[in-house]
Amino acid sequence: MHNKAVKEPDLSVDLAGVKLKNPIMTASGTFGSGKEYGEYIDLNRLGAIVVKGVSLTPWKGNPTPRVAETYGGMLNAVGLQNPGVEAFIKDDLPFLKQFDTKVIVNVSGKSIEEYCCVAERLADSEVDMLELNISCPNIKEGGITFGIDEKMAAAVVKEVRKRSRQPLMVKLSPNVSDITKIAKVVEEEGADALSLINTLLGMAIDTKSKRPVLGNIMGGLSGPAIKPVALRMVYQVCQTVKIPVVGMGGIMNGHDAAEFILAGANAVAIGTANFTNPCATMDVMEELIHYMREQRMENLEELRNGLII
Amino acid sequence: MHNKAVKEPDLSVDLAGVKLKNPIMTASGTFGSGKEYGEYIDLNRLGAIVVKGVSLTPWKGNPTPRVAETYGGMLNAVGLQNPGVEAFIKDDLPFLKQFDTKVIVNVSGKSIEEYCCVAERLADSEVDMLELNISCPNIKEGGITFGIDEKMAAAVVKEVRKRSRQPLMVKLSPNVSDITKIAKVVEEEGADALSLINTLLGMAIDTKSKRPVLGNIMGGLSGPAIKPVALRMVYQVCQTVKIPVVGMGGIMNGHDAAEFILAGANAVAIGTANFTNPCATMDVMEELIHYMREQRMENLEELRNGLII
Amino acid sequence: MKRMIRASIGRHEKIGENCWSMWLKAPGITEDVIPGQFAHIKLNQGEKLLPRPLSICEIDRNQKALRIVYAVVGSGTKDLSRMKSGEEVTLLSPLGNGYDIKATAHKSIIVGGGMGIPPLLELSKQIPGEKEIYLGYASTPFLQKDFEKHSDELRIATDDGSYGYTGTVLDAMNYYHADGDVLYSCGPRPMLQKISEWAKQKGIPAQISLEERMACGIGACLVCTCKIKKEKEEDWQYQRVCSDGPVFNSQEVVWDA
Amino acid sequence: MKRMIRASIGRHEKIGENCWSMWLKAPGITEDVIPGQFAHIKLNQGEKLLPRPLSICEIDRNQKALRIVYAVVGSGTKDLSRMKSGEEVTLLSPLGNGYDIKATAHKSIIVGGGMGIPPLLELSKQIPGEKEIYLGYASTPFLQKDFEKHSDELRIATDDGSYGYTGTVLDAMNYYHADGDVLYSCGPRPMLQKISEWAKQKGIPAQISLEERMACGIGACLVCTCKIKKEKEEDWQYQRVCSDGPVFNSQEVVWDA
Ligand SMILES: Cc1cc2nc3c(=O)[nH]c(=O)nc-3n(C[C@H](O)[C@H](O)[C@H](O)COP(=O)(O)OP(=O)(O)OC[C@H]3O[C@@H](n4cnc5c(N)ncnc54)[C@H](O)[C@@H]3O)c2cc1C
Ligand SMILES: Cc1cc2nc3c(=O)[nH]c(=O)nc-3n(C[C@H](O)[C@H](O)[C@H](O)COP(=O)(O)OP(=O)(O)OC[C@H]3O[C@@H](n4cnc5c(N)ncnc54)[C@H](O)[C@@H]3O)c2cc1C
Ligand SMILES: Cc1cc2nc3c(=O)[nH]c(=O)nc-3n(C[C@H](O)[C@H](O)[C@H](O)COP(=O)(O)O)c2cc1C
Ligand SMILES: Cc1cc2nc3c(=O)[nH]c(=O)nc-3n(C[C@H](O)[C@H](O)[C@H](O)COP(=O)(O)O)c2cc1C
Ligand code: FES
Ligand code: FES
Repeated sequence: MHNKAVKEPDLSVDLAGVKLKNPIMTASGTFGSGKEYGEYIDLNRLGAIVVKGVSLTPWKGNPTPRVAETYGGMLNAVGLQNPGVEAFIKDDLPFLKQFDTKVIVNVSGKSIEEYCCVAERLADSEVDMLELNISCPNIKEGGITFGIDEKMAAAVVKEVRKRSRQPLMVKLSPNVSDITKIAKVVEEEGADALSLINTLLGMAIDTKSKRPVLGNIMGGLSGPAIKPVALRMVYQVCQTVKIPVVGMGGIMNGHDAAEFILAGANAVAIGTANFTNPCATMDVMEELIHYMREQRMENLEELRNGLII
Repeated sequence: MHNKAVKEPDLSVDLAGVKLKNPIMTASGTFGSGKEYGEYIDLNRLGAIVVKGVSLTPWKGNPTPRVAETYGGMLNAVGLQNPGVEAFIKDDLPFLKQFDTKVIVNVSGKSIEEYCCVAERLADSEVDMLELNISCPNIKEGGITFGIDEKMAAAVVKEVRKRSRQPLMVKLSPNVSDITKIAKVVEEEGADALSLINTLLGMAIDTKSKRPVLGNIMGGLSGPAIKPVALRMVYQVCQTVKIPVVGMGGIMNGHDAAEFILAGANAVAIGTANFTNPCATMDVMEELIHYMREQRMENLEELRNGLII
Repeated sequence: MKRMIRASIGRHEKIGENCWSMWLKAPGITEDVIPGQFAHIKLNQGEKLLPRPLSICEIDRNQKALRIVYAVVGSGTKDLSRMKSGEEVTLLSPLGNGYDIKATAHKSIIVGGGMGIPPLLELSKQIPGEKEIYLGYASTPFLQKDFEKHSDELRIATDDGSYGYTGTVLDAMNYYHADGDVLYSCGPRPMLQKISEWAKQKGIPAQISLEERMACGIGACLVCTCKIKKEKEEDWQYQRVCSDGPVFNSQEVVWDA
Repeated sequence: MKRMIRASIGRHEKIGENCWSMWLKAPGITEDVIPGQFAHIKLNQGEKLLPRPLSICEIDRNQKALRIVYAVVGSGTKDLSRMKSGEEVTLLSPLGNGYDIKATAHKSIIVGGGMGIPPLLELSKQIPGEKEIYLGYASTPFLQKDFEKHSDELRIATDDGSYGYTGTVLDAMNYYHADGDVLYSCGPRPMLQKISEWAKQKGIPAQISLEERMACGIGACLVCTCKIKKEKEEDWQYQRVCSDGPVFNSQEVVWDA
C-alpha cells in the first residue's frame, strides 16, 4: 500500500483570510525575527513566521539566568525583551518581507492601551496578521493576567479588535481552570483565530546553590514535556469555537504535528524544537508530508477531520 | 569537606500530628496498597504509605487503554477502580498494619455525602490519616470538579472535616488558574495538611490508528515532565498557607525530593518513579540523606528553610 | 521470585522480517520461570520511563539465560533492537501467572499468532504428551525450526500464502481437523476471540494470553486491566493482565472491549 | 559559516582531575574558526533537548578536526564524558564573535581561569608577537604543556599551592608584574571582574569572554543575555552572549548582575 505513487498532498491553509502555503509556523519568541534561522533553512518554505513579542516601547526583559533545562522541557523567563515596535518596523520587517512567507507579529503590552497602540502602529505596515499575547507568564503586569481572567481577556480583545486592521489571532494561556471559557469569550469579542498554548508556569531549584535556577524565580515551561497538556487544550478548544486554531506546545516531529491537526488545529507552530535542531521546522514539515502520503491524505482538511473517537 | 564524618541527619517529620520517621511517602494510586512493592523494598522504611483511592462502593474504573507514555511522563485514566472501603478494611488494612509505617487512605467520592461516608467508615479503623482526593481528572462526576471550584472545595472539606476522626489532608488539582486560592479556602475550612499536585489533564493521539490513545480520551499526566509545574505550585502554596504540605509530581531522585523540600514541602511522595524502578522510594531516600550530609544539614527543617531567594 | 536485575545482553540477532531474538543473562530469574510469564524490560538510557513487557520465549537454565523474541513496533522496541551484546538492560521478572500446564492431558493444541508466538516456545518445550502446534504469520515465519523440535505436528499458516497453509491459523486448524484435550494460545485479540469460540464449540478448555499496555507490571497501578466474568455470567470485573494474567481461561474473558 | 553537522568523535581522553579532551571531526567548520568561538554540542541520545556550549580549544585544519576540553559539572557533560571514539554528536559551530586579535600589539597578556582556559589555547597559537600567559587553577593544572609551546612566559597559579604560584591568577599577575599592550581573558565571572579592574587601572584594553546559560546558541531566543553599557555611561542594555559575545570589551560590561 505504501509503495503506490501518491501525489504530493496539498498543505495550504486559510487562516482567517491569511493564506499560508503550509501549516508550519514558528512559535513566537523562539525564532527571533527569522534572520538567525535563515542561515540554516530557507525561510521561503515556512507557512508563516511569528516573530517575538513586540511592545510599544523597548523592554529590557528579566535578569539572568533566563533558562533552565528540565526533563523533556525547558523553563524560560526572558520577560519579552524587545526593542519596541518602531525598531521592529525599521530593522526587522524589511528583512522579513524579502521572503515569500506570511509575517505574524506577536503583540505585547502592559495595559489595553499599550496593546492597542502597537496594533495601530502596525496597521499600515506590511504585517499579515497580529497575534495578541495575553498569556506571557514572565511579566508582572499585563501578559498572563489578561489571559486567565475572562473579563480582562474580553476587554483587551474587544478594544484591540476595533483598532487593528489585520486579522487578529489571540494567544491563550494554559494556566487556567477551563481554557474553553476563555476561548469562547475571546471568540465572541471578535478574535479571528486562536493560538495555544503559551508556556505553563514552572520553577526549578538548584540544589547545589539552593537558589531558584531562574533569576526571575519562575518561568514558562515549554517543550515535549507539555505536549499532552497542549494537545488536550487544542482538542477542547477546537470542540468549542468556530474560528481557526493554531496548535503548539512540544512539537518535535511530523507525528506530533499530525496529532495537533487531528485534534482540530488548522496550523501548528514549532518553538523549543528549534533550539534542539535549527532545521526543526523543515524536518517537521517533511515528516508531516510523509505521514500524509502514507495515510493517502490529499489535503489538510482530510487530516483535520480524521480523528476517530 | 565531604570527607569529614557527619552524623546521620534526622529525617523525622510531624505531619499534622502524624509522626513520620522520614518524609518519603508513596503517591496514591501508584503503589496499590503496598503488597506488590513489598516484594522489592522493606515497607517498614517508608515514612508513610498512601494507598490508592478508596470509595464507598466498588468502582469499576475506565475502559482500556488506560495508559499512554509521553515524553518524560505518562498519561493515566484508571478512573479510580477500587473495590470499595469495606474491601479495603477487610483485605488491605490488616496487611498494611503489619508494618511500622503510617497508613494514609486516599478518599474518593462523587458527592459530598459519599466522601463523608468513606471518612466515617474509616473513623474507627487503624488508618493514620485521610487524604481527600478532590483532584482526580479521570472521573466524570466529583473528583476534579471539587478541586477547581473554590466553593465546592470549601463545601466538601468543611463537611468531611466535621465527620472524620483522623487528620485530614486535602489533595489539590494543578488544573487551576491560581492554586493558592484553593489552598487558602481549604485551609480555612479546617484541612490539617495539603498534598499536591495531582495529575495535569492531558491527551495523546495515536497517528497510526488516528484515535486517542486512552480509552477515556483524556487522562492525567504525571512523571518528571510535570515536575517544574509541581514545584512552582508547592512553592506558591507554601508561601500562602501555614498547614504542612506534601509535595509530589515527577520526583525521580533525591535531588528532586530536595527541591520540593527547599520549596517548602514538609514531606514528599513518589508516584510514577515506582513504575520505572520499584525501589525508587528507597533510592530517593538514600540520595536525599546523601545530599543532606553533603550539605551538612542535621534535620529536615534546616533543608526546608534552606532556600535562598 | 520476582526480581529486578541488570541483565547483560548475550546473542542478539535479527531472525526474521522485523523480528529480533535476544538472549539475556538473568541469574536468579531463570530458576523459576513458568512458560507464559514475561519480563518487564527497561533500557538504561533514553528518555523513556516505562519498561516494555516482553514474553519469555525460552529459558536456558544451564546458562542462566532467558530469550526474548520481539518485533519493532515503536520507539521502545526500536531502541532495544539497537542494543549490542555486552550492554545491559534492567529486567523485572518473572512477571504474570503463566500457563497452567495440564500434565495429565493426552494431547495439547498450541496456537500462536504473530508476536504471540514467542512464549509458546518454552511452553512447547515443557508440555508433556502429544503436541499439535499451529502458528500463524502475516508472511515469512520465524522460530519455525525451534518449534519443530518440540512438536508432534507443526502447521504453519500465512496470510499471504508465502509459506504453509494460505489463510488464518483458525482456517488451518479447521482444515487439518485440530484436536486435543486442552488448548493454549497467544496472539492478537481478534484471533484469540475466534480461537476461544472454536474451543468452546469443541468443548476444549483453552488458556489464552492477553496483551494490554502496562506501567508497573506488578499489579499495583491498575492500568493493564481486562474484563473478566464473575461467577454470575452477566457481570464482569476488571482484572490485571500483568498479575492476574496474562493467561486467562478463555471462557471468562469478555470480548466487547 | 555556521553549520550543523554530525561530527564523529576522535581521540577522547581524561587529561586532568575532572577534565576531558575530545577531538571532533568537523569538516566545513574548522575552515573559518576564530579563537574564542564555541560549539553548541548535542548528544544524539538521552532525554536532553538543549545543546551544551563548549569553547573551541584548538583546531587542526589538516585533519579538519577541532578540540574541546571540558569539565563534568552536570548530567550533560557527564553523558558527553561517556561517549566513545567513533560515536557521533551533533555540532552547531562556529558560534559567537571570538576574540578580535590585535595584530599590531607588541605584547599580549593572556589570562585564563579554570574551565575558561581552553579557548585561550587556540588564541595563543594565533596571536602574533610576544605572549605572557597566566593560567589559574583550583589545583592540578591541565593543558599546561600545550600552552608552553605558544608562550614566551607561562605563569601558573593554583589556589591550593599544589603547583606554581600559590594564590589567584591576579595575585600571580601582580607578583610577576604582568604587562602588555592588550589583554585577553576567559574564566569565572568574579575573576573576569577583577581582571577588568586591573586592566582599567593599567590602561590596558581587555577582551573578556563571558558565560551564560543558552538555548538556541545563535541569537534568536534572548535567554543568554548580559548587561552591556550603552554609549551614555549610565544606561545599559542586555546583549546576547551567544552572538554579540561571548567576547566583550571589558569596560563595557556591567558587573552588578
Ligand atoms: C504480557 C505481554 C507480553 C508481550 N510479549 C511480547 C513478545 O514476546 N514479543 C513482542 O514483540 N511483543 C510482545 N508484547 C508487546 C510489546 O510489549 C509491545 O510491542 C511493546 O511494548 C511496544 O513498545 P514500543 O515502545 O516499541 O511501542 P510504542 O507504541 O512506542 O509504545 C508506547 C507504549 O505502549 C505500549 N505498547 C505498545 N504496544 C503494546 C502492546 N502490543 N502490548 C502492550 N503494550 C504495548 C508500550 O509498552 C509503551 O508503554 C507483549 C505485551 C505484553 C503485555
Ligand atoms: C560560550 C561558552 C563556552 C564554554 N566553554 C566551556 C569549555 O570550553 N569547557 C567547559 O568545561 N565548559 C565550558 N562552558 C560551560 C559549559 O557550557 C557548561 O559546563 C555545560 O553546559 C554544563 O552542562 P551540564 O549538562 O553538564 O550541566 P548542568 O548544570 O546539568 O546543565 C544544566 C543547564 O545549564 C547550562 N549550564 C550549566 N553550567 C553552565 C555554564 N557554566 N555556562 C553555560 N551554561 C551552563 C547547561 O548548558 C544546561 O542547559 C562554556 C559555556 C559557554 C557559555
Ligand atoms: C525562549 C522562549 C521565548 C518565548 N517568547 C514568547 C513571546 O515573546 N511571545 C509569546 O506569545 N510566546 C512566547 N513563547 C512561547 C512559545 O511561543 C510557545 O507558545 C511555547 O514555547 C510552547 O511551544 P513549544 O513547546 O514548541 O516551545 C516563548 C517560548 C520560549 C521557549
Ligand atoms: C496510575 C496512577 C494512578 C493514580 N491514582 C490516583 C488516585 O487514586 N488518587 C489520587 O489522589 N491520585 C492518584 N494519582 C496521582 C498521583 O498520586 C500523583 O499525584 C501524580 O501521579 C503526580 O506524582 P508523580 O509524578 O510522582 O507520579 C495516580 C497517578 C497515577 C500515575
Ligand atoms: S501494569 Fe500496573 S497493574 Fe498491571
Ligand atoms: S542562546 Fe539564544 S540568544 Fe543566545
